[in-house]
Amino acid sequence: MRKLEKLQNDSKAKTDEKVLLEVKNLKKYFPIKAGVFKRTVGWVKAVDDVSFFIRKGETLGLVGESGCGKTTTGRTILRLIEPTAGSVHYNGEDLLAMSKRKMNKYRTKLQMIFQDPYGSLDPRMRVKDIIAEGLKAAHIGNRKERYEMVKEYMEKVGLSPLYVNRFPHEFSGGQRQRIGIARALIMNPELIVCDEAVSALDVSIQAQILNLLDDLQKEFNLTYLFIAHDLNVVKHISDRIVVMYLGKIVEIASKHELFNNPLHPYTKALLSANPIPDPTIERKDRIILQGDVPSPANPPKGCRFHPRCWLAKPVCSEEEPPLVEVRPDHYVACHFWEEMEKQN
Amino acid sequence: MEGFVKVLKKLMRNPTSIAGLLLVLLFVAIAILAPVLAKPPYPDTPYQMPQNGWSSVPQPPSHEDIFGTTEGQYDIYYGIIWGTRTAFKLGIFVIGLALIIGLFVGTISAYFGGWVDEVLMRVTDIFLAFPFLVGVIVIVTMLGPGLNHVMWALVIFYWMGYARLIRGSVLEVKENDYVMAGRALGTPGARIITRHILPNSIYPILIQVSMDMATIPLTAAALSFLGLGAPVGYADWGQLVSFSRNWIISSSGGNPFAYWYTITYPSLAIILYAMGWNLLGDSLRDILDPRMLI
Amino acid sequence: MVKDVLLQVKNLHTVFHTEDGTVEAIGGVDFEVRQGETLGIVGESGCGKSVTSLSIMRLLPKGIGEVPQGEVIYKGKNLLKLSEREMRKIRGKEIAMIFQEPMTALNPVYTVGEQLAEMVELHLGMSKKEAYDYAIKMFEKVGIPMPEKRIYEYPHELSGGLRQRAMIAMMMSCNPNLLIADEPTTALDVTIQAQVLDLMRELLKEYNSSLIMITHDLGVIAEMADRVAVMYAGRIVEYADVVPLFKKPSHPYTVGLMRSIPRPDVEVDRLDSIKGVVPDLFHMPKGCRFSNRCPYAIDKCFEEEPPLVEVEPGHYTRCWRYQEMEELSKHWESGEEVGKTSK
Amino acid sequence: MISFIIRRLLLLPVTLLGLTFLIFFFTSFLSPYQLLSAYVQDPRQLQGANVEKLIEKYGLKKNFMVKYGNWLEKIVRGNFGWSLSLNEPVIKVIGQRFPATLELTIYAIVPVIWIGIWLGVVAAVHHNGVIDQILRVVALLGYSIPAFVLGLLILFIFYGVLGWLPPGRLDQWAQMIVYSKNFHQYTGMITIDALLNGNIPVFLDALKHLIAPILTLSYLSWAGLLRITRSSMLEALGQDYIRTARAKGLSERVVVNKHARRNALIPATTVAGMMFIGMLGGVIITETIFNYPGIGSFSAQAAEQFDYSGVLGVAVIYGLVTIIGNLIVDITYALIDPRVRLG
Repeated sequence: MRKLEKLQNDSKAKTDEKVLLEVKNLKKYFPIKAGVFKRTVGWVKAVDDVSFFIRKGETLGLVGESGCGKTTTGRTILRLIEPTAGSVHYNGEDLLAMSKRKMNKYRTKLQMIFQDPYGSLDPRMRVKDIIAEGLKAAHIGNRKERYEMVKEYMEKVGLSPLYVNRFPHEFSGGQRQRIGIARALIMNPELIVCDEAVSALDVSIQAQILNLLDDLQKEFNLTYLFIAHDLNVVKHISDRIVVMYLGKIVEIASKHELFNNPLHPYTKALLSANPIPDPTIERKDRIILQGDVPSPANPPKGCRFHPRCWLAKPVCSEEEPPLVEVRPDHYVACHFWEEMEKQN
Repeated sequence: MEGFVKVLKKLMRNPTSIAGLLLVLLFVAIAILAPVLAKPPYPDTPYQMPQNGWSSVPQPPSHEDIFGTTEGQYDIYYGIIWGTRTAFKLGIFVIGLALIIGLFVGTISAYFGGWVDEVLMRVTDIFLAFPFLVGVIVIVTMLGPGLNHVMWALVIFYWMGYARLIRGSVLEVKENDYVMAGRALGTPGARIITRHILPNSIYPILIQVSMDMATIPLTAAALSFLGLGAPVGYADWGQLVSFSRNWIISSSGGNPFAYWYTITYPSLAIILYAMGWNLLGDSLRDILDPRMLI
Repeated sequence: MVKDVLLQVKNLHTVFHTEDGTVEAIGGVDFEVRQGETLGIVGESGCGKSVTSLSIMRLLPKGIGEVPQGEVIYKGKNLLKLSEREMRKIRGKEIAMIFQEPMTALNPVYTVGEQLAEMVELHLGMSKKEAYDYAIKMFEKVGIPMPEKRIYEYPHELSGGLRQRAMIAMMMSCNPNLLIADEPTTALDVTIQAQVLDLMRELLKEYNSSLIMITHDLGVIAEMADRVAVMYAGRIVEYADVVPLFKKPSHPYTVGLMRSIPRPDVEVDRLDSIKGVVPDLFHMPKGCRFSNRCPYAIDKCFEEEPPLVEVEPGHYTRCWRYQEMEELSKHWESGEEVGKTSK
Repeated sequence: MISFIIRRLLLLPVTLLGLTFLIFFFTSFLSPYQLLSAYVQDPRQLQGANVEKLIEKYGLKKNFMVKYGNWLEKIVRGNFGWSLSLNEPVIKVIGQRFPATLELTIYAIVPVIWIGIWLGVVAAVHHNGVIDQILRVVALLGYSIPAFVLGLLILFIFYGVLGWLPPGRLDQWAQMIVYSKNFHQYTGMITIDALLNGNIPVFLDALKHLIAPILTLSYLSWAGLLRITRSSMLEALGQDYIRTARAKGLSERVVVNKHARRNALIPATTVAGMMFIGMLGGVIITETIFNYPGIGSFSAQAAEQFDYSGVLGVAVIYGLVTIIGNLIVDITYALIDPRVRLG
């Protein structure tokens, strides 16, 4: 129990830290082309008016099910996909308004770790070239210096520097993910976007990587945006959690607040659907949602969750609930969050 | 490099691929050693087949002409040896140029997409609208026959296959996360193409090149056979076969096998040469299954 | 009340003939499935859990996978000794199977209704018309909305959740005694997973069928299984009823597995991880297959492979030090390979 | 789907225009005198003082676009110029010879589709077995023997040695009948016309003359189709849905012939269509060897004799047939693949 208190104190301390990255009204619409002339007949609103911020040194978890726009959000922030609208302020400067040239300078500060440990490493490049790719692009150091740095950072992520000349296929999934981490870390970044960084790994390896990310955060004072679909992993690593549904943010809160007092019905359903590895716990209160997630090309009017929501009232199908701060640092987008609180 | 060693090792396991490799190496050796194997009587014009007399009737193999002679007394052995060089010359020139054009068009089309892709692919479609041989015939007719014209004509109507192949494989490679990772690290577009995309699309091209090393000389030979390719007397397999045409169907009712050597030797050379490359390409296709490469 | 044993697997071995030589994918697997019960098989990728199920169904890739030894006793018959024709009568009708990826497991060029109908035509001798009517009924049963329309759709027109429902409808259509589900919810989102697991539980109860649930997810195992077999590198390392397994795991691998997953109900500062990686099939350790990753390994572990012994009634484990495990498991040295964490 | 077809149809004129432009572009190497025969259909106009006037009229000394425009206008009206090699209007030559070529290619492609696909399925089912290896070598041989060598060998054996299969399209006596007034030419394809006229001997004679060219023309194609079918069949057989089909208890015959073949046929159909189009080009060699009076032997002859108008005309016809053929292939593909059809 003492441990728990300590943790809560930790996250409190972090609330005083300054905001490192602020995302405002971010939108990314993908056109749907059809017809004889391939004209745009509609839009897939993958990310639809999303706003949140990340404090320096914290880990912000971003959860949601497939197609909710969490990966697109991560990629848009780094301008790997050009956004439709919105702004991303990093240390006060809008990344989305920058010229590509200037953005490339900022890229060293903002790095990314990818999901697929097989697809994200070029199979025809040696480990040393993979890890040094960013240094080379940013014209940091000469060949010899870069080589030394690569070896140093391989050691930092728990890989033997003897492997510098190997190819990715000679490594296991966990080791490949370490290569991906070294590639990001060597740029000396402030913020790392971890896009499903452990979901492709076996559970025993997943723990190794999560611990490594944790250690590196402490050592280098890193800030993480941790995107994942696995609630348990997100809960373990994050300080605060953002929940997305169908391109929208439905709730933001610190992890304890979110797990103990979810104020959005979707969050609650998500938590209750999450299987607990303990056969003695009977889940009598399990909420099983009806139906599928609607298509982001044609989202429901009003609150996007209303067709599957057990609390839905007529107003939900007409009016879109705004994301409001209902408690300090707890944001929710639901008309009936008070009712939810009573249920909890 | 290590990848190539692995491919080579796998090639050595299968008897058919060993056969292919050996055949190709045999022809490479013949091409290189041509001046030794068949010493040209006039060193300035080695591709001109020497004529031993002027009789129109082919002569059977003898001590002097070990494969016999064609009509007009061209030495078949000499023609086959130097014809190997012709075949390689054609293959390397045509495939090399077609590949360069194809790489250029295919990569640009796939990498930039949008209207660039649309326009380039429509142009490709137009070139593809000709059966290959017809396109070549049009050009050869307009420019006049000759090996050089044939080569250019082949290039003009051969690059589209490569362009489409490369476009397809670049599109596939482009989807990989390592390309996105390269962009996240700030790697410039040109370097992403040369470092990430092209090296990873190389294997399907390799297979195609191997197959085409068989196809191109065969097509050129076909044109020679039609009288549209190499000039009379030029060492070329297709021409040797066409010389036999009037002698294997004995109109005079004589022994149909009398002139067997006129068709047998040149045909064998063509078939074995094509077989070698095809076996090699086919084995490469089996080995280089993209799913097994990662 | 002890229920009848429906399926008994004895000393099952499976080998694969690969380009680089022959390897043993599973060696000496034993377990049993009782009528109406769920057996969970849990393990990481490459542990042989899917190979086990394919071996039971005799669906190993021809010429590559082979079962040189072992018995699969189903209702008194050894399935491995049946002729192909007899085995076909078992597949689908008596023992059905659900796969991980419902998109690729359904044929893209036939409608989902057709794929269900051809099965009941075969096993239940229905006419085409009856089979399609039956397909509508089954679709309704698994909660697919508008079944009379859906049966005429192709797999790619359905969402992931509906595809898996269609798959379940198909595989339950002949009322099988045993269903083998190979990671049936891994490709699905967590809310859809809850729906599908719920559905499976209901159907199993209704049909009194048994289930072999193959998964890597301990949470799913805890929810679904009555009995659990933990597999590691081609061996069953622990085999017990679900509650004792979670409460008193007696194999270091099971202990490590449970400690390395983040849990929603327990808060830890740092996860315990299992050091190293699963050895590949060509380079198995000589003794216990877990010895090179085990924090408690002693000399004997590297020399000799432990047998599967009964620790308590119905609880089996494959470890030399099982008697000390309760004490040992209080301390876990994950000792990650290299790097600063171990400095 | 419909918009896909409309899109392709709208692109058709663009492609056709590009095609004619490309063909005409190559005439830039010709002098106005050489080019003139492509504009006029009457040989008398090509003599004497007329020539300069005509060159002026068609702008043959002016810029490229003027020449091209005038030529295109003639082409659209069906005037393809005067063939110097056959001394007939090009359009008339094509009209006479195109049915002959069509007859040959249709006879060649039909058995190819049956044999090629069947053998491909057989090879895939016996993957790496003896049959597969034999078929592989035979197919490779097909790829390696150029048509002109194979044609000559067939001619040598079946005509030179055995005297069975003569070159040409008909024997002398049959020609007399076919070109007599009593014989009504419905289609220009002699086998069909002979049947329609009830003249069996002529039918048999035409068939006899077709056998050798068919063999030459189709060998390469069925080798190619065999390979495509084999590889797409192998790919289909490796898919998850095949495992599902087996798990349903379906017999191997149904698994192969229903579930795998339907998927494999989608690419095979496209390839078969393209082969048919490719054959129209392949006939150049075959027809020349067997002295078969079709459009292929005409193009070779025209090229050899610098019959510019003839070559231009043939190129336009070939391009037209290819483009329309490709369109049909694409639409067929979209129709048989449900993923495209509904996408």
